[in-house]
Amino acid sequence: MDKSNQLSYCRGFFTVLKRDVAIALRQRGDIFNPLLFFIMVITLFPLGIGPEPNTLARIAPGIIWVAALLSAMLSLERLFKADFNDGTLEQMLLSPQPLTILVLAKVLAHWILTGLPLVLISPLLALLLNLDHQAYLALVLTLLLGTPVLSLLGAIGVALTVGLNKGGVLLSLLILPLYIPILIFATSAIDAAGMSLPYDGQLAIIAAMLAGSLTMAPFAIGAALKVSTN
Amino acid sequence: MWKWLHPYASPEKAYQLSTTLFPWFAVLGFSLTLIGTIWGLMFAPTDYQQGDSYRIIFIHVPAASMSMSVYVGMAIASFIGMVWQLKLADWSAAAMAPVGAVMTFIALITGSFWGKPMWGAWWVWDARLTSELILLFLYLGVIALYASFEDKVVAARAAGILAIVGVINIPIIKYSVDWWNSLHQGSTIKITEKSAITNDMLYPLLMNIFGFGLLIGAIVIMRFKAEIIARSGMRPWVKTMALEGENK
Amino acid sequence: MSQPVSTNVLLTADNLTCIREERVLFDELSFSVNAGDIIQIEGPNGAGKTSLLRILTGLSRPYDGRVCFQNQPIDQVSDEFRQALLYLGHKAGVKPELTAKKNLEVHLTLNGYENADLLAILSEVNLSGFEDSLAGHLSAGQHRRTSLARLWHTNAKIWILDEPFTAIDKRGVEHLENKFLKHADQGGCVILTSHQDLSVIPAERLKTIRLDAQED
Amino acid sequence: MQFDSLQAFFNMGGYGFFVWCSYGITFGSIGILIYLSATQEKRNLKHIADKLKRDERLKAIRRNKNESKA
Repeated sequence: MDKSNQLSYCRGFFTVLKRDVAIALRQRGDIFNPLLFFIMVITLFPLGIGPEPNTLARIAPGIIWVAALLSAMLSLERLFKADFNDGTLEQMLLSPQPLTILVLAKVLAHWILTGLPLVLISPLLALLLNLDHQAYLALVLTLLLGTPVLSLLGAIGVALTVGLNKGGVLLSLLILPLYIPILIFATSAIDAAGMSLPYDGQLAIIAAMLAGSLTMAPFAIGAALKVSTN
Repeated sequence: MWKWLHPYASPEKAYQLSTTLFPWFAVLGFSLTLIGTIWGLMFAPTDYQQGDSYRIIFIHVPAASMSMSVYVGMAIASFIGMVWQLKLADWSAAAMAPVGAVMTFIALITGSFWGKPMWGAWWVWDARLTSELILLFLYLGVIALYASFEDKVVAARAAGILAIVGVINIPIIKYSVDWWNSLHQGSTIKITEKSAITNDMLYPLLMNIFGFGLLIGAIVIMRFKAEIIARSGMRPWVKTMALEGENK
Repeated sequence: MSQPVSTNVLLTADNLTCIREERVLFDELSFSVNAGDIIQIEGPNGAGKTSLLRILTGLSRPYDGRVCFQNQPIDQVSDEFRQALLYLGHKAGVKPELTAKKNLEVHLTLNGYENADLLAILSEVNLSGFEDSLAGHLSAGQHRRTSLARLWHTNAKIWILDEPFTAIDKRGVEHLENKFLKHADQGGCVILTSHQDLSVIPAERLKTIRLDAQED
Repeated sequence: MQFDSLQAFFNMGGYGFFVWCSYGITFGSIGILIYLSATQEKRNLKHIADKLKRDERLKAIRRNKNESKA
C-alpha cells in the first residue's frame, strides 16, 4: 500500500468545498429556507408601509440590504453546528491542513449555497419594490461584493457561539454591529446609482472590505473555533 | 520572549500587586474627580453661547473618552492573552468590559441630556452619538458572550477574540458612520465646532478626564481581584482566604 | 518497558493541570510516552480521561503545564505534530449525509493520502458491501468502524483513541488490539481509554495511567 | 464662584434639569458600579467558603457511612 502523504492546500480546500456542497444538496432546505425568508421579509414591507411606488422606490435599497443581512445571519447559524456535533470539526482542527484554508472553503461553500441565490433573485425583488432601473446593476454588484463579507464576518460570530446552545439572539448581538459599514456603503451606492451619480467609490470601499475580511477573517474564525472546541 | 512576565503571571502575585496598587488609584482618582467636578460646576465661567448647559461637558467628555480607551485596553489585554496564552490578561479584559459599557452608557445619556436643550431633541442621528451607540452594542456583545459560557476560562478567551475583531472594526465603523452622517445631514444644527476653550474650562475638564481614568483603573482592579478569586477557588491560598473571611 | 525502541520519546506531558468549571480534574500530571508504548488511561466517569486526551492532542488548552512532541511544545511544532497524530474522539467524525467510502476519502485527502485503495481499507474493518451506504443509515458499530478504518491507512506515529471499542463486537475488538500491537511494534504509540478490559494485549505491554477525581 | 446664590446654582441658568439629571445619572451609575465591584470579591469568597463547607459535610457523611459499615 502506498502511504506517501503529500499535502496539497489546494486539494484540501476543494475537498472541503465539495464535501459541503454535496451535503447541502442532500438537505435542500438549508439552501431554500434562507432564500424564502429573504423574499418574505421583503414582501412584508409594502404590506406594512403601503404600496405607494415612490415611497417604496425610496426605501428599496435599505429594505433589500437589511433583509439580506438578516437572512445571511439566519443561514450562517448552522455553518459549523453539524460539524461540531458529529466530530468532523475536531478532525479538521487536527488535520495537517492549515485551518484558515479549510475554514475559507467552508465559508465559500456556504456563500455559494445561500449568498449567490440571493444575489440572483435580487433584481426580481427590486422590481417588486419599484427600484429605479439605473440602480439594478448597482444592487447586484453591491450584493455580489457585499454578501461574501457578510458570510466571512458572520462566520466569526458563529465560530464563537458554536459550542453554546443559545445561538440565535446572541449571534445577532455579536455580528450585526459589524455589518453596519457594509450596509451604509451598499445602500448609498444603490441610492447614488438611482440618481445617475457615479458609485464606483462606494463599490471600491466594499471591495476593499471584501479583500480585508478575506485575508483576516479566516484567522479569527480559526482562533474562535479552537476556543469553542476547547 | 515572555519569560520575564512569568513571575507576575501567577494569579497570587497578580492579586497581591493589585492590592498594593488599588489605594493609589482609588484615592487619586476620587480626589481628582471631586475637585474637577466642583470646579466645573461652581467656578468655571458660563459659556456665552450655551449658557450653563455646557457644564455637562465635564462628565460627558471624560466618559466618552474613557469608553473608547477602555475598549482599546480590553482589546490589547485580549491580544496579549491570545498571543502569549496568558490567562490573567484574558481575565483583566473580562474585568474591563462592564466598566467600559457603563462609561459608554453615561456618554450616551449625558449626550442626550445635552442635546435636548441644544438641538431640541433627545436623540439625533449625529455621527458621534451613532458611533457611541454602536460601541455600546459591541460592549454588550462581549459581555453577553462572556456570560454565555459555563467555563469562564474559555469564556474569557472567546470574549477576547470578539474584542479584537471589534477593535479592528471600530475605525471602519467610525469612518462609515461619519460619511453616512455627512451624506444625510441637513436638519441638525452643528454646535460642536471648536470654540476656543478658556483655561478655566480646560483645567477642570482635564482633571475630570484623569480622575475618571484613575477611578476606572481602581474599579477594574477591584473587578480583576474578584475575577482572580473566582477563577482560583481550588487553590490553597484562596481557600485559606475564604475560610478566614468566614471566621471573622 | 524494556522494549529496545523505548528510548525514543514521542510525547511528554509536563505538569499538566486541568480545571473544568472550577473543579480540579488533575493537578501537575507528568508522564512521557515512548515509541512502542500502549497506554490505557483509567478512572471513573468524570475523572478527566477525555479532557486529558484532548489536551494531549492540543484540542484543549491545559490550565497549566504543557505537552511536548519530541521534546518541543506542540504549539511550536504544530505542523509536524498534526502530521504525526491520529485522534479518534468520542464523536466519530463521520458525516451521516455521506457514504462510508466518501467519509474515508475526505479524511484521507485532508491528511494528504491520495489514491488509497478505499475498498480494501473498508474491508479491513468488515464494511465490505456497505461502502456506498450513507453513514447515517449504518448501525452504531458500523458507524464506529467507518471512523476506525482510518487506522489502516496512516503514517501517524501517535494514536490517541477515546473509547475506540464502543459498539464494537468481541472479534472486532481483538482485531483492533492486534492492530495496536503491530503499530506499537513498528515504533508507534497508542494512548487510549476503554471501559472494557483488553484481552489480546499482554499485561506487560500495557501501561496504565490512573486518574482519580480529586475529592478536595 | 460663578453663581450669586444657591438658588441660581441649582437653576443653572434654566438648564438645571438637564445638568443635574446628567450628573445624577453619571454618579449614580458609577456608584452602583463601584458598589457591585467592591462587593464582588466578598461574594466570590463566600461562595468558595460555602462550597468548601459543603464538601466537608459530604466527606463527614461518607466517613460515618464507612464506619457504620465496618
